[in-house]
Amino acid sequence: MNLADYKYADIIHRCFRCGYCKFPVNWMDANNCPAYARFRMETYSCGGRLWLTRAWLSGEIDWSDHLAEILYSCTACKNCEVKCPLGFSVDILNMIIAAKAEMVESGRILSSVKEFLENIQRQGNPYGHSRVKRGEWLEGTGIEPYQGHDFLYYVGCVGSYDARAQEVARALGKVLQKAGVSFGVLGNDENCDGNEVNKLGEETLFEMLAEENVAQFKRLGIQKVVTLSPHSYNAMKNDYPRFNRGFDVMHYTQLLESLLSDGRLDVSGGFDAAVTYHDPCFLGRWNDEYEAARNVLAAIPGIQLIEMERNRDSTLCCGGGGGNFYIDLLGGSERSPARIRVREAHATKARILAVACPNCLTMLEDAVKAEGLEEELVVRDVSEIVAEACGIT
Amino acid sequence: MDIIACIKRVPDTSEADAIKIDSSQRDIEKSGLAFKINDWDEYALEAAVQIKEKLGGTLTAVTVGSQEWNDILRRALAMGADTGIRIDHDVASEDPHIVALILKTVIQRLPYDLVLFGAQSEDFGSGQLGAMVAEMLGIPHATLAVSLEARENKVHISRELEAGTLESYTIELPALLTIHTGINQPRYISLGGIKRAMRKELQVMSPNDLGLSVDMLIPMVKLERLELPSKGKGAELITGAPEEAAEQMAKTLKEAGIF
Amino acid sequence: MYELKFDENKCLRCTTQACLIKCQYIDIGRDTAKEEILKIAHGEDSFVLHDCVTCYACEEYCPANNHPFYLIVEKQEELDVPPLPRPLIQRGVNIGIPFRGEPVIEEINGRVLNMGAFADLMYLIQGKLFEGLPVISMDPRKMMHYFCQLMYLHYARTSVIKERLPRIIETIAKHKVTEVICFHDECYGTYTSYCPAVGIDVPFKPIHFFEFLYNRLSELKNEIRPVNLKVTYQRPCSSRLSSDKLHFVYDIFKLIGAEHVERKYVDENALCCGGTIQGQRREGSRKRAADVQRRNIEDMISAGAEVCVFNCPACYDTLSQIVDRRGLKPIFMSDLCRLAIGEEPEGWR
Amino acid sequence: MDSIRQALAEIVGEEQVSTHPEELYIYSFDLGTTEPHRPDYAVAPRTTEEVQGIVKLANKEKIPVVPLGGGLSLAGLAVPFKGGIALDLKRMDSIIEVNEEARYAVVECGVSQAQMCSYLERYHPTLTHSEPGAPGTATIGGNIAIHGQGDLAQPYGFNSDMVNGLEVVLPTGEVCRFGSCAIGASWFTLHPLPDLGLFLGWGGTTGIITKISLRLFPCKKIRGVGLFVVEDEELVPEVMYKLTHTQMAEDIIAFSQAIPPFTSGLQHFTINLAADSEKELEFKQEIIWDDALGEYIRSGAGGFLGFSRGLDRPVVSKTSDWRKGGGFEYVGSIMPIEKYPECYRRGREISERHGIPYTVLGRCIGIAHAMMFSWTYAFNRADPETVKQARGALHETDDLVLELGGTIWKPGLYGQKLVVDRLDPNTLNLMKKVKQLLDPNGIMNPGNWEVSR
Repeated sequence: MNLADYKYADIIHRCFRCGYCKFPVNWMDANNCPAYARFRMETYSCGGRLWLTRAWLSGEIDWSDHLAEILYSCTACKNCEVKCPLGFSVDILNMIIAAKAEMVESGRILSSVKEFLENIQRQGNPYGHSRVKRGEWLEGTGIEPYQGHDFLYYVGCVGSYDARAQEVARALGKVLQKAGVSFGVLGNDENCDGNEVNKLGEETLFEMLAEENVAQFKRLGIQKVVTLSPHSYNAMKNDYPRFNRGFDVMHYTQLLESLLSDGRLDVSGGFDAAVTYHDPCFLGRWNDEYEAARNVLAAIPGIQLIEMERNRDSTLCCGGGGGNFYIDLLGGSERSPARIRVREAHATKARILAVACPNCLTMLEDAVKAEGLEEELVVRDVSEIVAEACGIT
Repeated sequence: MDIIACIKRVPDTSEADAIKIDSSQRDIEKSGLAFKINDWDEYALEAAVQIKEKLGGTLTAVTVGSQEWNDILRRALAMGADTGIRIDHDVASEDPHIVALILKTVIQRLPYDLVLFGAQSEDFGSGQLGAMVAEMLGIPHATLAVSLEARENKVHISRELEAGTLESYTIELPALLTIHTGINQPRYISLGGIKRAMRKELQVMSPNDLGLSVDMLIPMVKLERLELPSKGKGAELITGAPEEAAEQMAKTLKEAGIF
Repeated sequence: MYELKFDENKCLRCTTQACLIKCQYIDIGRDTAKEEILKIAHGEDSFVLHDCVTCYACEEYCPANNHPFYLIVEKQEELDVPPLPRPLIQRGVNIGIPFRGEPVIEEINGRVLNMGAFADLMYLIQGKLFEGLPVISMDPRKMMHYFCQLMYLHYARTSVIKERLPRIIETIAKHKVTEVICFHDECYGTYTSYCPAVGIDVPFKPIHFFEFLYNRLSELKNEIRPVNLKVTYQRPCSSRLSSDKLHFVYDIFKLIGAEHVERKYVDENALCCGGTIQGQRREGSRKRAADVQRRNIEDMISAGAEVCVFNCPACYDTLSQIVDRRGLKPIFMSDLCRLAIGEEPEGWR
Repeated sequence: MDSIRQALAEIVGEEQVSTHPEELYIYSFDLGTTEPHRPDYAVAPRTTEEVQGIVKLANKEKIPVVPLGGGLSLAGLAVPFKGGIALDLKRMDSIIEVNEEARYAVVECGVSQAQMCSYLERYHPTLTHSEPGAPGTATIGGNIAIHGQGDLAQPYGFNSDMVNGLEVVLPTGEVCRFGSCAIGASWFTLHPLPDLGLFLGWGGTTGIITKISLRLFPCKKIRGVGLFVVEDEELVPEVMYKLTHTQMAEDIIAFSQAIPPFTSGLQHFTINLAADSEKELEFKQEIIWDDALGEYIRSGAGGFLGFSRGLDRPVVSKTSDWRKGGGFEYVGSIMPIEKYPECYRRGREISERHGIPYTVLGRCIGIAHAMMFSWTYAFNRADPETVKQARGALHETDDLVLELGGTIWKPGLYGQKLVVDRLDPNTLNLMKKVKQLLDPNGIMNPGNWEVSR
C-alpha cells in the first residue's frame, strides 16, 4: 500500500492540526477526544492520527504495534468531526477508518483486534462465545421467537452475551411486553450487526454480515426493527441502505418515547432519584438523537434530570466505541475516558447515571467500581429505569 | 525455497461446555460448532509465509480431510500459500500413522526444501505426525521450534525444553520442523483476502490417486470411545476486599503447595 | 447595448406622480415631483438622485409601468451621484465575480429550482415540498455564475447588470430548462421586469417561489395542520418588481392557517429592512436605517405579530437578530410552510 | 534499556514518556514551513515538580529541553533542532484561581485560550481575557512566552504586558516566582518589585513558565463587530488614529486579501464594540460611525458595513485550506501604524512575485502605539514546491520588516539572525550574559535565540 492508492490521498494532507478536534462544542476543556484524554500526547488526537497515517502510507514511518494502537484507540465517537472547522471535516473520521482498513487488509493488526474479528468470523460475536448460546439470555422471559410480529427486537452481541447487559435486554423485553408491543427475537439465529467491524476497518466482513442480516430479515418478512444498542441502530440506519435494507429501524428509546406519548406505558410507579444521562455516541453525534431518552426520563414521576457539563454533542465518549469495549486500548488508568466520565457524572450529585447503550453500560459500570463510587453512583439503563417505573421487578 | 505446510481443521473449543459427544461415542457433536485452522498450524503457516516473503520460492499447504476442510486451505491461500492440496479422506478419529503415510506420499511427489507442521493438534494432541512423516521421508527434523531463521540451504532453529531452556541447531535442508505457538504473530486473514484467494489453485486428490489402496490404509490404532471429563470438586470462591481476598488466595495457594 | 425602455411622455401625461409622492423616504409635493422626475429624465441632477434610498418602491407605484426606479439608477450612474461610498460599490461589484471555477452543467430538460446566489441556503429547500425537484446552483463556490446581478440597482451600477446578466442567463439556459422557479424574487424580478425593460431576452419561463410553494401546499393539502400563528411579512424591495405575485403570500397564509396581522406598514407601504440604507453616503443614513427598523418592528409588535416571515435573505440578515430580540420569531417562508406539513425545519424552536 | 528514558519515566510515569517513532515523528514538526527535526524523547509532565525533575535530569545529562504549548507559533519555535526532550506542557491545564475583585486569574501554563474563554464565560461572565487570533488550542503560557497579543490589545497592549506574576522553572531546576506572589502575597501585581523580565518573549530559552497570573478585563453584556472599509490604504493610519482617540472600541484590525475578490484591493476594518446596555451601545456607535468616521462616509471614501452582535472564536486554521494544502505561515511584525500603506503594498508585491494570493493584516496594539502587521503565505503540504515558495516569501518579508523600521514578532531562525545581527552590541552582550547565567549548559530550546554563539 502506498499513499497514491489510499482512498483519501487527495485530502489527508489538508489537516493543519489546529487541534479543534480535541474540544467539546462548548470549548470547556481540550480533552473531549477520548483517546487524547487518555494519553495526552499529540499522536492520539485526530490530527495526530491523520498525520501519522499519511506518514505511514508515504513510507516516512513503518507499521508498528504502537501505530496500530494509536489508530485503534480511536473510538469513532465523532467528536472530531463535529468540531473540525474545515471543509473536509466530513471525512476526517473516514480517513482513520480507511487507514485501519489498510492494516486489516495487510493482516497486520493488534492481536486483540485480530481476536475480535476472528471471533465474529467464527461465532458471530466478538467474545468468541458459541453461537448456540446467543439466545440463553431469553430463558424464563417468555419472549417469543420472531414470527410475523410487528417488531423484530434486535439485541446485538453485548446484550446477548454480557451478563450485565443481558439484564438490560430482559428489562426492555418486559417493558415491551407490558406495553403490549407485538415483537419477537431471533435468539441463536441472530448475527452480529457489524457496526464495530465496520469501524475497525474490516469492510468485507461487514458487507457479509450486513448482506446476511438483510437477507434473513427479508426471508422472515421483517418490516420494523427496534434495537437495544445504538451501535446496531447506527449500522442498520446508515449503512444497511447500501444493501437495500427492506425495513425500518429505530432505537428502543425512540420506541419508548412514542409508547409514552401514546399512553401505552404507565410509568406512574415513578422513580425517585436525581438522574444524569450520558449520550451514546452512536445515538447522539452519529444520529442526532439527543432528546428521546431525555423525554422518556422526564416523563417519569420523581426523576430529577441533571445535565453533566459535557452533554449532547459535547458528550465525552465512554471509550467503548470502535471495538474498544473489547480491545480495551483506553482502559487501565484513572484517565480512562469512562472513569473521567464517571467522575463528571458524580460531580453532578446525581445518584443514577442513566445510559441507553449496553457498551456504555458495561464501560461506565466498571469505571464506577474502579473509582470506588458504588455507594454514591449507580449506572442504570433507561430501559431498567422505565421497567421499575412500570412496576416490573 | 520451496516449503510445504501441513495443516489440520479443528473445532473451536474456546468454550469447552459447547462440546458434546455424539451417539457413536467415537466423535463429537459437530452441529453448532465452528471450525478453524489448528492453532499450532497457523503459526507454522505464518512461519512459512515469512520465509517465502524473505527468500521467495513456493509455499504449498496440504491437508487430509473431507470436503468441508477446503475452508482451512482457503485461509492458508489467503495467508500467502500458492497452492492448496486436499487429500480427500475422512480422518475424524484416525490413526496418525495413516495420516502420516498419506502426507508422506503427497510430499514425496512435490518439490520441497522445508516441511512445516504445527507441533500438535488442539483436538487429539498426539504430537506424533511431524516426526512420523520426517522418518518416513528420511529427512532430519526438529520438534517444538520456538525460533526459526532460514538461509538458502539451511535453517537455524531453537527449540524449547523443560523450564524454558533453549537448544539451538543449524539443520541442513531438506528438513522437517514442527512449530510451537508464540514463534511469531500469525497475521489476520481478512474476508477480502479469503475472497481473493478463491482465485488460487486448490487441488483435491484421493488416496487412490496417490497409489494408496484401501488395505494400505487400515488403522493399527482404533479409537474406542470418547467421554467428557467428570466434573471435579467445586472451586473455592474467594470474596471480600481486595487486600483480604489476596491474602486468602495466597494462603490457599501455599497450602496447596503451589508456592 | 441594452437601452432602458423609458417614455418621457408617459410622465408628462401622468397626473399622479405616484412614483415620488408615495415615496416614504422623500418628502415631496406633486408639482416638484413632476419637475424632478422630468429633470432626471433629461439627465439633469436632482436632489432625488441624492436622497433615494434605492428601495425599488417607485417601480411599483408608477401606474404607467414606466420604470422610474431603473431610470433613477441609470442617472445616478451617469451623473456620478452614487448612493453608496466608493469602497462599498467596489466591494459589491466584486462580490459578483466568480472565482472558484466553472459550474458543472447537467441538463434538466424541464422545470428547475434556481438557488441563484444563495447556494449556502440549501437547508431552506428540504423536505416533502421540494421532493424530486431538480435544483441548480447548489454549490456555494459556483453560485455566482447564477447571480442575477440586480442587487447593483442599490449600487448605481446598471452598467454591471447589463454587462454580466446575459452570461448568467446563458449559464442557466445551458441546463436546458423550461420553467425556472426563482428561490429569491430578486431573480424573478430580473427576468420578468428588468430584462424586458432593457430588452434582454429570457429563454425560459420564470416562476415565483411563492407561487410554487402555494401550488405544492395545495397538492399536500390533506397533510397540512394549521400553524395557528399570528404572522407578519417583511416585504423585500425586490418584491416591488412582482406585485402581481404578492397575493400568494396571503394565499399561503390562509392555506396553512397563519393569521396575517393588520399593519400600518404593509403592501405598498411596507418598510425597507434598512440593510442598504445604513451604509449610504447621505448624512444620517445609519440612524435613518435604525429609525426605519424601529418603526417597522414596533408596528409588527403593536399589530400583535408573533412571527416575522422573510422572503429575502438580505432582509433576514439585517432584521432577524433584531426582531428576535424584540420577541418575534424570524422564519423564512419555506420553513413556515414546512412547519405546516409537520416537518421540523432547522432553527425553529 | 535507555537509562534517560527510565529516569524520565520515574519522574512523569511510563505513559507520559515516549521514544516511539510515532511520537517522535509528530513532535518533530512545526505546522509552518520549518524543516522538522526529531526529538529523542517526548514527555508530558503534569506538575511544576515534574518539570523541575525533568530539567534537572536534562542538565545532568546535558540534553536539550524544548517546551511546547499549543505548538502553533508557526515559526519553528518548538522544533527540537538539537534533539533532546520535547516537553508537551498541555497537561498542565488547571485554572487555579480567579479573583473577580482584583481581576486576575492564576493558571497553569498549559491552559488553552479556548478553555480560558469558556471558563470565564461560564463562571465569571463579567470578566474576559485578551484572546489571541490563534486557534483555541494555543496556550496561555506559550502566548506570553512569545509576546502574543489578543482581542484586547488595542486598549491594553501585549498579553505579556498583562502578567501579574510568574512561576518559572529555571534551566538549572530551581523554581522561581516573580511579582507579589514572590513575597507570599496574592498574585495581584508584578510591580513594583525590581524588574527581572528574563522570560517574556524569550520563547522558552531561559526557563519554563509553569504558572501565570493573567490580568482580566471587564466583559460587557453585548459584544460585537462593526465593519468599515476604505479603498485607499493611505487612509488606514488616520482612521486607526481617529478610532483609538474615541477610546470606545476594543479590538481594531485592518486587513486586505486577494481572496475572495470582494476584499481584494480594499482595506477592511473590524472594530469590536462592547456595551452593557442598548443605550451605551448606541452612544458608542454614534461616536464611532457618525462622528469619528462620518466624514469618510459622506465624502464617499469610506463605507460602513454594519454592526453584528456576538464574537466568534478565531478559526484561522481555515487559512491553511486556501490552497487545499493544509499549511500556512506568516511573518508577524511590530510596526508603527503609519507604515501600514507601505506594509500592504510591499507585501502584495512579494506575494504576487511568489504566486501566492496576498493576505495582510494589521492589529492595533495599545491606543495606536503600534500594530502587529502580518503577511500570510499559504502552501500545500503535499507539494514541496509551494512550501519552498512560501519559505522564500517569508524570508523576503523578514528582510522587509527590518527595512521598514519594524521589529519581527516571534521570528524563526532566519529572522532571529537578522535581528541579532542588528542588535546593539551591549544589549546583545547582556543577553548573552543572561543566557549563560540562567542556562549554563545551553539546554533550553537550543537553536532558537542562540545569542551566545
